[in-house]
Amino acid sequence: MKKTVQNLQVISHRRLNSDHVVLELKSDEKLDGILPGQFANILVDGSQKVFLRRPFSIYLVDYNCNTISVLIKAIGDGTRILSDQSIGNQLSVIFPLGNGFILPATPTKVLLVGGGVGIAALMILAKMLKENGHQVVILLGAKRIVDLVELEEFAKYGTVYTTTEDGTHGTKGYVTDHSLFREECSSFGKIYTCGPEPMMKAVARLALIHHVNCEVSLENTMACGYGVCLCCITETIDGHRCVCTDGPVFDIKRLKWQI
Amino acid sequence: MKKTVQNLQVISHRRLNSDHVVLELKSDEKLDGILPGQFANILVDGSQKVFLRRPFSIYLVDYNCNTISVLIKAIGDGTRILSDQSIGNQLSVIFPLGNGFILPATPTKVLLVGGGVGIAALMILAKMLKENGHQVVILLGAKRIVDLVELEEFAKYGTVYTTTEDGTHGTKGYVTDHSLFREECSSFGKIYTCGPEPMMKAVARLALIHHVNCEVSLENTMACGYGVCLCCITETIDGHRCVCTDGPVFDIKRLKWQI
Amino acid sequence: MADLNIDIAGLKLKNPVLTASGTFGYGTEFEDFYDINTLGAFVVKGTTLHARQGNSYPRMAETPSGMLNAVGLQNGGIRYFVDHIYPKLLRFDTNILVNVSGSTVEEYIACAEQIDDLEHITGIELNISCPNVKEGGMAFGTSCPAAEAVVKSVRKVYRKHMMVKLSPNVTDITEIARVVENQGADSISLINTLLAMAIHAESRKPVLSTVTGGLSGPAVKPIALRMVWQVYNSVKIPIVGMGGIMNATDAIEFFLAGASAIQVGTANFIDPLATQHIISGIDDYLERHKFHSINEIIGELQL
Amino acid sequence: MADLNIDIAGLKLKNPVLTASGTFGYGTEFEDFYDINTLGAFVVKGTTLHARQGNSYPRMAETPSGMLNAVGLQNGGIRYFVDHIYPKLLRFDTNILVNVSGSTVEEYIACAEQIDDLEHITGIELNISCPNVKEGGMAFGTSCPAAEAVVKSVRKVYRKHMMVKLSPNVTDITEIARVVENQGADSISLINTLLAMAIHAESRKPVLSTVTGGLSGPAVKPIALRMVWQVYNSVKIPIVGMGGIMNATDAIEFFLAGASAIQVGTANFIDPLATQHIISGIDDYLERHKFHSINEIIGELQL
Ligand SMILES: Cc1cc2nc3c(=O)[nH]c(=O)nc-3n(C[C@H](O)[C@H](O)[C@H](O)COP(=O)(O)OP(=O)(O)OC[C@H]3O[C@@H](n4cnc5c(N)ncnc54)[C@H](O)[C@@H]3O)c2cc1C
Ligand SMILES: Cc1cc2nc3c(=O)[nH]c(=O)nc-3n(C[C@H](O)[C@H](O)[C@H](O)COP(=O)(O)OP(=O)(O)OC[C@H]3O[C@@H](n4cnc5c(N)ncnc54)[C@H](O)[C@@H]3O)c2cc1C
Ligand SMILES: Cc1cc2nc3c(=O)[nH]c(=O)nc-3n(C[C@H](O)[C@H](O)[C@H](O)COP(=O)(O)O)c2cc1C
Ligand SMILES: Cc1cc2nc3c(=O)[nH]c(=O)nc-3n(C[C@H](O)[C@H](O)[C@H](O)COP(=O)(O)O)c2cc1C
Ligand code: FES
Ligand code: FES
Repeated sequence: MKKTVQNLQVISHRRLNSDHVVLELKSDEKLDGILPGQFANILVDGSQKVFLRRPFSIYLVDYNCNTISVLIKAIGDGTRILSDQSIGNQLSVIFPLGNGFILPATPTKVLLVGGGVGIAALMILAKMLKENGHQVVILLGAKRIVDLVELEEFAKYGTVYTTTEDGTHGTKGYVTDHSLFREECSSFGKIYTCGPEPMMKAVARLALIHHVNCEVSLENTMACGYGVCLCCITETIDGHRCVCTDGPVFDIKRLKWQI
Repeated sequence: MKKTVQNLQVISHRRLNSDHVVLELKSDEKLDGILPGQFANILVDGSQKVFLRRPFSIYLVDYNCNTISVLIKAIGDGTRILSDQSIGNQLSVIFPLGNGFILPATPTKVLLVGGGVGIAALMILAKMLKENGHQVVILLGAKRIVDLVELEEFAKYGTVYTTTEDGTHGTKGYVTDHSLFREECSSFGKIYTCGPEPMMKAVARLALIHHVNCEVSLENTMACGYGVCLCCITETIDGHRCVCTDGPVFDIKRLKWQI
Repeated sequence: MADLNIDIAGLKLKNPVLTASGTFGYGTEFEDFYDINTLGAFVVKGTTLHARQGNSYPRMAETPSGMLNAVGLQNGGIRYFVDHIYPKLLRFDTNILVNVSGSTVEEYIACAEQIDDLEHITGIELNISCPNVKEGGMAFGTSCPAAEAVVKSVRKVYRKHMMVKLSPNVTDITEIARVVENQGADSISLINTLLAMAIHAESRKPVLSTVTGGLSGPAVKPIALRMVWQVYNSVKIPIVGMGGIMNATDAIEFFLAGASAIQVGTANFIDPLATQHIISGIDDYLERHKFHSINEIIGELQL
Repeated sequence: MADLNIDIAGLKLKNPVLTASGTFGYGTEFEDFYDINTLGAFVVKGTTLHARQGNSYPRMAETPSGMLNAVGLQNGGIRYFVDHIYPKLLRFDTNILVNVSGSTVEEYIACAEQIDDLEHITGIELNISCPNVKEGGMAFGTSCPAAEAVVKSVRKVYRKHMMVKLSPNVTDITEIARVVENQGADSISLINTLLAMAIHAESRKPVLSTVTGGLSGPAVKPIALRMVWQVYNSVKIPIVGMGGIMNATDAIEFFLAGASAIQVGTANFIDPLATQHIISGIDDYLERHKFHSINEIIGELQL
């Protein structure tokens, strides 16, 4: 789909816990072809403290209702104001932005590793992978059980495993401490990961060791979101590349990560 | 009452017409001794377009409930946002500010002339004049009938006359075209006026001609509202004086108006 | 519909709305959003003789009603521009200016010479005001002799419209403006960003990798307006104003202060359609106030 | 409770929070709101040798995240201050600085001489940076020889703490800072307001009677921070930072950039209690980060 600026209407507001909400935003126009991993840049209108738009992964798309959903974790002024939107409000949204994950060409067993709010980029991916006949395994990590959200939704699209740092759900430890990596890492045709950078680097390291293809979805501070300000660069083997247009999804082999 | 900064809660929101509302704001503390003509400086929190507070006359005070009311006409960003406040919201308010009108020492027949949103400063004045045994005549002017608000409320405290520029209510013309000025101007012991500057100047001219004492309540662009920025000056016979502390009420004899 | 045509020292624009360098890529990025031929002109990203990687991440900080950037002129160099970008610009039917920067006068000259050969490029915007590079850049725009040297030299090799973009980081902008005028600039654009800084209190680190960066957005508008007005009262060549323009009202303020045209920068990030709203808003204003042409309000501040 | 005491070249403050001249009247206006003895110091309004009416109305314009003022040093003159204001200040138990301005070096000297005799005034803040007066004012702060002349002369007659307040309207603030240091200033405060302008598009008139005015508030914070950091790296005398400080986080940023104390200006208008929240917020920050004293974070920006 071509990128557009639209006023989308908040048509549902689902609070997952004290700081996570899912907003469903409706367009007046027909949506088509949004790729998993693409994002939306949302204007926090009229707030004194928030000048620039805020980027969010597209969490789900409903082509029948022409809606996109975003999962928002409130961490600062912008995300807090967006989390408090009422149904009926209009939000100015630029979407879809970025490149998106690449799906395997043939039926494949794939692993999705999400941490924190990075799971937002993985839901639509899990759904599309399943729809395309791939075998999906999902590993979600969090600090504590309360930070694990949407497990049931993920379970619709694959087998879900979890880790928590305090052991209150699933395996105790980081995602990379999970037995999946020790016991069946090489059995995956591809690993997709999104979450805090240290987590993604740890996953990328294991993927490299086990010779598994791996794509990561990066975060970055963005001014425009569509490739004109050159503020959101990351170091790649081809030099500085914009996360908003060349990414947010990168094959780990392109990144100059010290891993 | 000493000036304070308080978070007041919106406890009632009364819409008078498309662009006028009366907000009633409740304090947790006991209110005392607010003078008619004093004002409140209200913070429009978090809006990108409104940086400074906005001043509003104190419209009414309820010492039993510890509330003050303000009558707001939406003309720009600040007044629009304040007009849209919901019940329960907190507003940061500095009050009471300014000097206030001086009430006659002995029972007197007085004339209050209000135009536009200037009527806001006159309600509490009318009430206190009546409570102090004065005979109150109120003349309110507007462009059209829809701009005349709160006539019944004013009628509680005195005889109400009106003028409209298009003749849709009361006498056709400006307030100074009303027969009160031709026929009984000298019968008033004092005239109080608040409204657009041209109106106040016309009223002041007639007051001077008929040798009637006259106080006017001025508007001005204000940064602080309590005498420290020196932005809100008006020319007086004593030089530049701050409208927020030396005023907003001035005896017309102190002003250097060309009338 | 009022007449929005404007002639800037021979540069004929269908309307006075341009986009600012570094905020509009090469124009192509906006094609999904609107037909960019509707613009009076657009200014492509800062171009240098040699390819530049730009500064390290982070390059951006949000500030009250504004932002800092420290991009540092990331670009492929003039050869890359000529070979790979220019061909893509041929399809546009509006004025295109190339923003040119350099670390030495020689680099400016070499770059301008190559642009002089490009038929479809209507002019250059000589950037003597970039605060985000270690050498050259802003230094050329904050000293009269340096500004004189670079403008004079480029004038010798560049024959089409030469707009010179001034730095606001100076004691007296009129001094530099006069130097630039005397050395043959066709027009002056201002302001570039203000040198500024952001600190992250919790981590006790600067937000930008370069410590300081350039401030843009509505926060700087009052400073930009003042400078446009000062320069308007000091030189005869036309002025292109910018700095915090978000909407048509802002644009009108710049025209009244003396700008013959305006550039829209940071606003593109907030609203990719900003220029389109500004163009129609200017028209509305002129009609509402019964002006026939944009020319009737330029410099018409009522004192 | 962390140790907030700070010694600014002999000026001992119970905490590093001051109020900025022109935004705090003579202190007395704040007594309804809080006990102003809680402040490290306060700076009274700009005082001149002769009484000044200030500029005509309108003197104020709201701008994005800021405001313009064109007060123009309205004050009763130094004699009026000595006779009528000073006696009222005797009851305060905190440091009081008088902000001094002049149109000529002689005026500065005459004014400073009279303040030197006032026991209860701890120091002066020499304002060589007011953009809102026709003569003198900012001119002294935007040229090195002029700054040198005024600071040198006042130093000869004024024996207590002499803080010199710099103008941000310069190409290189470190140049002026070094001159001021060399001429015997005890400390440097910055920034004063940035020369700026607002236009009312509908009426096509300038908003201010003086056309231009001084920009203050959060909009200027990134510029102020940058200048404090530059000056910190150029002089040895202590720096008092200001410009858009609204809360404790902003204040911390200035300390990290190199300010030994800060002044709160425009924030007083938005929240008369701003200084109180800032003092307690600084304490919270220090405790949270396990610092014992404010001295541990001054200039401690981690590069
Ligand atoms: C491509 C992309 C997709 C994203 N998808 C989602 C999503 O689906 N759901 C979601 O909740 N969030 C997502 N984010 C992150 C989200 O954009 C930020 O949380 C948001 O911009 C913060 O805005 P704020 O005003 O609330 O916080 P601010 O007040 O701007 O910042 C609060 C604190 O967080 C830090 N911070 C701000 N942005 C980031 C960042 N991007 N990375 C690390 N630290 C940061 C700041 O330095 C500050 O300390 C995504 C970001 C990107 C770039
Ligand atoms: C002492 C005092 C008492 C007041 N009492 C009341 C009251 O009881 N009820 C009420 O509704 N309003 C009152 N006002 C006026 C009110 O403060 C302004 O309407 C308000 O500040 C406008 O804010 P805004 O953000 O909505 O408009 P802005 O966006 O600031 O301005 C909108 C337009 O109105 C113009 N404007 C702004 N303020 C004024 C002004 N003070 N005078 C003339 N033009 C102005 C601007 O130039 C602009 O063109 C009072 C003002 C003062 C000084
Ligand atoms: C991200 C970014 C990149 C910029 N790059 C350039 C550049 O390459 N060359 C240049 O002359 N100006 C550059 N500028 C400055 C703008 O062109 C403009 O002068 C400035 O941002 C002020 O206008 P604004 O407030 O409308 O953005 C850049 C500005 C931003 C925000
Ligand atoms: C209304 C107003 C009046 C001012 N008057 C003076 C003054 O008399 N002397 C002076 O040195 N600075 C004066 N200033 C400048 C402030 O002291 C301060 O340097 C500036 O406002 C920046 O700080 P802020 O952003 O916190 O306000 C004034 C500022 C304002 C807003
Ligand atoms: S955010 Fe502007 S280029 Fe990526
Ligand atoms: S508004 Fe500040 S002195 Fe009146």
